[in-house]
Amino acid sequence: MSLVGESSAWKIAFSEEQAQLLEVAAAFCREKSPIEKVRALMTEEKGFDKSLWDEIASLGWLGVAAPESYGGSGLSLAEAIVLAEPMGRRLFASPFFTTTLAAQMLIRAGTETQKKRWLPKICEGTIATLALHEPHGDWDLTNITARAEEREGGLRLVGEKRFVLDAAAAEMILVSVLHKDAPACVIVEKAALPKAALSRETVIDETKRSYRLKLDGITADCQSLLSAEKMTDALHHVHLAAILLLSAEMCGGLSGALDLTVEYLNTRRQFDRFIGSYQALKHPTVDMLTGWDMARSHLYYAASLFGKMAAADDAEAAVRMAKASASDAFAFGSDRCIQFHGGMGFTYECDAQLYRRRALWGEYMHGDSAWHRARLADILLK
Amino acid sequence: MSLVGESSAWKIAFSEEQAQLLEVAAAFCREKSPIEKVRALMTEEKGFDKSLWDEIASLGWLGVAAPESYGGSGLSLAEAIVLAEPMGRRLFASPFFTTTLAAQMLIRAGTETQKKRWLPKICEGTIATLALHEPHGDWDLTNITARAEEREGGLRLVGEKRFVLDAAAAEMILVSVLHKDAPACVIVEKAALPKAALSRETVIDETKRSYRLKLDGITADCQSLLSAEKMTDALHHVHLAAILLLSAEMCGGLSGALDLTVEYLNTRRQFDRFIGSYQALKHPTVDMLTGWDMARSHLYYAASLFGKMAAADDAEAAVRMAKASASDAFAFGSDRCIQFHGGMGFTYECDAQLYRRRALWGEYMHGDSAWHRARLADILLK
Amino acid sequence: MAVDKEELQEFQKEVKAWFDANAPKDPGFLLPQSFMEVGTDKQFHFLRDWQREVYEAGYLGMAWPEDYGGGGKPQPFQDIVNREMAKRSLPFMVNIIGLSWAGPLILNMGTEAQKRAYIKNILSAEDIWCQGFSEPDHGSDLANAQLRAKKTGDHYLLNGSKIWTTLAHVAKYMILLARTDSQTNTKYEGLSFFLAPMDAPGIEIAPIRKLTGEYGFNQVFFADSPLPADCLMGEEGEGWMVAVKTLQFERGAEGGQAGGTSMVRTSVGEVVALARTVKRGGRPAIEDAHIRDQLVRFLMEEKGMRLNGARAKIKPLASERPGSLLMSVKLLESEFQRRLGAFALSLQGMNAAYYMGDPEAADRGRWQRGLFNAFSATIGGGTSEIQKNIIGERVLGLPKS
Amino acid sequence: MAVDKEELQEFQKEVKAWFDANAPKDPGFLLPQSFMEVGTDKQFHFLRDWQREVYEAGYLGMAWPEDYGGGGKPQPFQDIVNREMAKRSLPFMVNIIGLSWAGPLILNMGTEAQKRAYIKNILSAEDIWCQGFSEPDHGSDLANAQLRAKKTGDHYLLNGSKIWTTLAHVAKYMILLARTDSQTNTKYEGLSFFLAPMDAPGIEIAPIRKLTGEYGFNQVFFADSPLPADCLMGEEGEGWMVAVKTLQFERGAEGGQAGGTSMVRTSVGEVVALARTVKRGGRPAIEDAHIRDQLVRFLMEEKGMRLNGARAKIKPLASERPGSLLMSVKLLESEFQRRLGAFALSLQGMNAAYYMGDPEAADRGRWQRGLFNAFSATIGGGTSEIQKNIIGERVLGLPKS
Repeated sequence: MSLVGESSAWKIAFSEEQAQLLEVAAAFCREKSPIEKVRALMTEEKGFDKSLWDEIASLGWLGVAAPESYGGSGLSLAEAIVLAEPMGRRLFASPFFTTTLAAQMLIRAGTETQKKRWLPKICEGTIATLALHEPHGDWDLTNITARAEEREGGLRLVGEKRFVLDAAAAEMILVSVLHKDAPACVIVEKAALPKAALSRETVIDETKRSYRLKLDGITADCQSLLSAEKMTDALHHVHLAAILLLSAEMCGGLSGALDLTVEYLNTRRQFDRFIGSYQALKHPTVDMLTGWDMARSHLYYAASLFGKMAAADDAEAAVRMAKASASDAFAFGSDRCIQFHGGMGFTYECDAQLYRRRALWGEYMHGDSAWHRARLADILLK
Repeated sequence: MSLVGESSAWKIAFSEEQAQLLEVAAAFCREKSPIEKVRALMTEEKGFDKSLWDEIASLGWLGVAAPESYGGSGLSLAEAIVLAEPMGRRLFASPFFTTTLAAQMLIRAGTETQKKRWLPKICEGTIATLALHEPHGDWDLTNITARAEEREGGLRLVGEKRFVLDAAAAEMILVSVLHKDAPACVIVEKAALPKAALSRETVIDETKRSYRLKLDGITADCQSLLSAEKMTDALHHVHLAAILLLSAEMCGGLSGALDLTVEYLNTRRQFDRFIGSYQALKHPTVDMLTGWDMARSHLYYAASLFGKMAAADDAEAAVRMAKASASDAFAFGSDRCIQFHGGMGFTYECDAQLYRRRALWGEYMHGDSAWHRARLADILLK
Repeated sequence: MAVDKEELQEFQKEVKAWFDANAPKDPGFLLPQSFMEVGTDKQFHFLRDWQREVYEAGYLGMAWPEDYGGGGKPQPFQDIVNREMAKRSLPFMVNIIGLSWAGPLILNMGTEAQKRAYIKNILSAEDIWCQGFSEPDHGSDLANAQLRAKKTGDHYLLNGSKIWTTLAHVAKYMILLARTDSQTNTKYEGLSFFLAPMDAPGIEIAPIRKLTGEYGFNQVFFADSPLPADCLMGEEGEGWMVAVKTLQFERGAEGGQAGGTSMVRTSVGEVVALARTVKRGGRPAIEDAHIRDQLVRFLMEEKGMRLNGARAKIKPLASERPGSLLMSVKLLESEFQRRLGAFALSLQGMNAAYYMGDPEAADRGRWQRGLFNAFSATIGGGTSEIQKNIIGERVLGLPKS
Repeated sequence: MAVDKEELQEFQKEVKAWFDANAPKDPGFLLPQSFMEVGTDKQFHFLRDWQREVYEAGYLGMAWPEDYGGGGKPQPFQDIVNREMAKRSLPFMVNIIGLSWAGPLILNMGTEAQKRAYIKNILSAEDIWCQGFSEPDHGSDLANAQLRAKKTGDHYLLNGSKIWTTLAHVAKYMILLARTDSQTNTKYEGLSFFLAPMDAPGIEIAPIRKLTGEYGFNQVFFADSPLPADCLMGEEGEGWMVAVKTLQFERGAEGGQAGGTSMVRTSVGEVVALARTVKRGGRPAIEDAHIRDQLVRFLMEEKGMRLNGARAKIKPLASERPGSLLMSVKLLESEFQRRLGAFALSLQGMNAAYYMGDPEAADRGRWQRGLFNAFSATIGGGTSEIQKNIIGERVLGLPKS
């Protein structure tokens, strides 16, 4: 019998541009980010390859979701997704995630001057990041305790930020603070950072570069504040954009973990049989596959809604579903990838752990699946 | 390495008497309740074999948990458990569950006169039952809306009861009501039931005989009220006793479903192999086994605590754990039992459905596992 | 054939209006949810009438050739009808084996005479079709069919038995896989495929009682039953290829179906509605945080399956691990329905213990029945376990188990 | 030997008092949770000192013969010590391979000379023992050992490699399974069992880095390494029987261990405590209904496993499906720990993304480490998948896969 959803009212929009970008990005990441390279970068302080970053910039990838008037391609975040997915699959290390998100924040809430100053630079490869998280660990980005106090005609920042990605390499950091008791965002340039303001964090995903940022002692002028009235909307937008990008990275990562698992199941023999012939391994691997399929369908649906109407409940629901779906599927898949590698899986040398760590990272940044489901319940079960 | 719990501070008490009773009951049920007999009784209105019931009575099984002074053996409900488990395994149909529970209610809250009148009879085979459930379906037995109103020196009952088991065969029914706004319990004798007060319910487990009871029109004298001040404690006791008995019945049932599954896996061939050699069937069958083991350990632990100190939190927690554990394990096991029988499993003729129905019955009587876990959270995570 | 977009939109309006006006009312008894559940005469007659009505309105077989009773229109018209029907949870098309499996097969490889003889009555539900594939001793192993068809003159003599034969008790024809040669190298050879009249002598139909207590499946016995040789479909001995083709239609891997659905799927929306009305512990079930979490999981899963279907149509997003999205439809959907059914029952608390026939059973007991009937999909048409083998081997390239 | 109940109670008091007074303080660094995790020198020295202290207090090997350094007391005394140690989540005994596997084996079938040579230093942790069973190409298939031991004069010459060798980097001896004859009918024949000194020439130890980034396992290479012939345990060619016996001790299926545990299990109580301190969305995690439900599930499971152990001792309640309770211990416990670890991490929300070494990681990152290290138990000593085969075949009598 046919169970295929003839009834589906949902459509996934996917353009020619996206298809081409996806193909290019897949090839780029496969070639430029082999696993040996990933491992080599892990041990380096900087954690990414500057020449590849320049290549990415020259390919225009940092501006896909920026308006043409600021040097971008005028496409949407849906196009950034087709780049993030292959990056995730090859564990490609770069400040793409943070720089793209910072640009989104500027586009949403930057003043005209700020946009003119920063966006074209970012499109050309200037690294930017965001400092949105705090010691309390709440995923709600509007739960802000850091402050910007007005002193001597300028701003004095107080507080501490966590999980500031790629901060050491960034030319500027967008820092969320309370200003006049309302959420605000300050542009802090690299030169304004006191020594020791940044300290590297030890995080579970060794391909990531994460820092804590002590704000005390940092000053900025009032022109570095982003537009106050747009802040709530912008924080919500950046939250959803981050979720969408993480979902893409995780879908890609799961695909990589699946490849690794299948390859091992097809080469390793035990008790005179390829271990892939054992249903105890084969069937959960099929579950990995169907989990990947489902997460990927959610992802591209969310991407196609996101471009159009990011504020609406529908888009928010789709994006949260994509995150919850990808993180559960990737958690399961990367866990089984270790288990099915047997003793090898227990070693640092085996790549399974790289995917497991990436899955944990993606799960715990910007809300895990239970947290998103609780938000979804509020939207869907009103 | 040794992972076995040398550290276990928990002990399971199990007496010689229990061991002997268990052996006798296992043999009795195996011989007297073969599956053909179970099926034959399902189609009969009465639903059980009176001569076997008399045999049970003469074996003293109806009085194991009743004091010797009222004709019982002076043992505890822990001894009734070793009877209920084999009954569950063979789907043995009888009013054992209700009659045992009714006796527990009388022992806890009956007046001396009531106990003297009814307990010896029950030990000798008089069938008794309880009417505790109401149309609202709440598992909390103190949520009572039926009423006993005082009229002309007597009581007039108002309301409706549901899931009154074996009511048609019972000589008396213990009906929970509100009396003077407090929980109370009235003994209603068979003769006092108006015609059409009882109507048979169609329930998912076809081996059970369940009735709705219209109270309107039933009268009783004031001496038929059980002791008011003991009522809250007695309802709680009966609730836990019911849970414990159901857990035993379900552990037994799961054992039966496991037997059936293993037998099929060892005889049925597909693609030239015994289907039990496929890990897709073998491994979940092992999960059935470990689920059974775990539920059974909870059961006998709960039984050994129950006898001693039924009011304490520890005993309550143990009993609720036994129910939650048994119903989840039996739900899983009986579901897989159907699935693994393939096309055969889909037929009425295959016994797998009998166990699935029994599992559903046990799950939804006196609280499902999620409900018990919520209660356990209140006890354990204070 | 080019299709005018405006014409399609106009047509969609017309279709909506027709179904708004003609959707069947509650018949006063529990209708089956799938073609495998048609157990009583009144259910059957109700459903047959409904199919005939839809056909006569011109909404079935719209893309089939006019010559044989079809509508001769482009497929998008039928797609619109199908979508509107599915949206409304209308009763399914009872002759779905004819509409979706036998019909497309006959149109695809039947003779002119066969097309003229069978197609129109498939659409009108005048002739109900059933399928004789499974046999008692090897339910999952179709190619191992042992029912013998022995050529004698211009007839084949049939001996053996088929099982799980949905609708056989009301069917006029059966698509039948039988063994014409048992001396072959592999089990795939020596099979032949027939369009068999069910009124042939020596055919006996024994209804099989389902675990729900109802009927709907049958075992069919053949004792020296003669079939005219022109009932053969394709060449003698090449029945396996025809069967595989039929399975393609059955699984939706190949198009050409007349339209309509084979089942009314339970949607999570219905379960959400149930959760709003039933109470657990005195409070509406939907207020329970744990239940809300589970409802969201089901909503995500349901949406994910629909989106899988949408993604399957976008080549650049379906080219990796090809086949995966289509091959997993049956596995995912059937297991989803099984779990959803169990969950829906759990919402009802104590009253979940009622059964069909009791006035207190929620929705006439459809949830209890649904829980049991869900196994027809996780077992029938290749068990979930076998589906996983197939996907693991064909999509992921894992070795045979 | 009859044991006086009062004496035991008196002894228990004394033991409690001793451990109250002597339990090691927080060393200021993260201790390993099992003997498979000993990665640094400071961890090793801390643990070795602790074992020596317990031994010198008379609380280890209490039931082993006095002649070889044991306490010569009845087993119940040691049981009391074990219980008190487990209750307190004290550090485990680092020489557990000696205490629980090699030691009992030597006492059971060793020569008088072997007993005199090895037992006391096992107890005092003077001589650390390791085990050479697994080999690189067949981790799950122990009997397929290919490491060659060739008799030459009064020596055996060893060539080959062992892997996953816990503690090899600090061990003085290895219990070793090697092949003395490769021309046998079955793989079970031709194996021999040795008590091998790790300082023999030609032995090289390569540490294996674990997925946590730490060390603790090794690969051990043998290149023409000579072993004196009296290192042989049992008869030449009958090593498989000795290995099976060792596995009995390892799996606790046979008693005689010196005491102490091999790991500090994470208890659900610790996770409940964590749930009280960490917040999700601004509220203590323990207030979340969904988290409460999961905590109760874990508490039930933990209790169930302990109760399985209690029930296993009651014959009438363990005679059906015999072996089931004992054979499933490793499977249940290891999978439980794996799931519990993942759940504990999830309670920490965003901060779960920190790792060992970061000052913000809860409890120095023990939860992150625990999540990864849990695989040593679901993989090592026979994967969970293999455990299920074994249980299915031996307990349920299902056919081989």
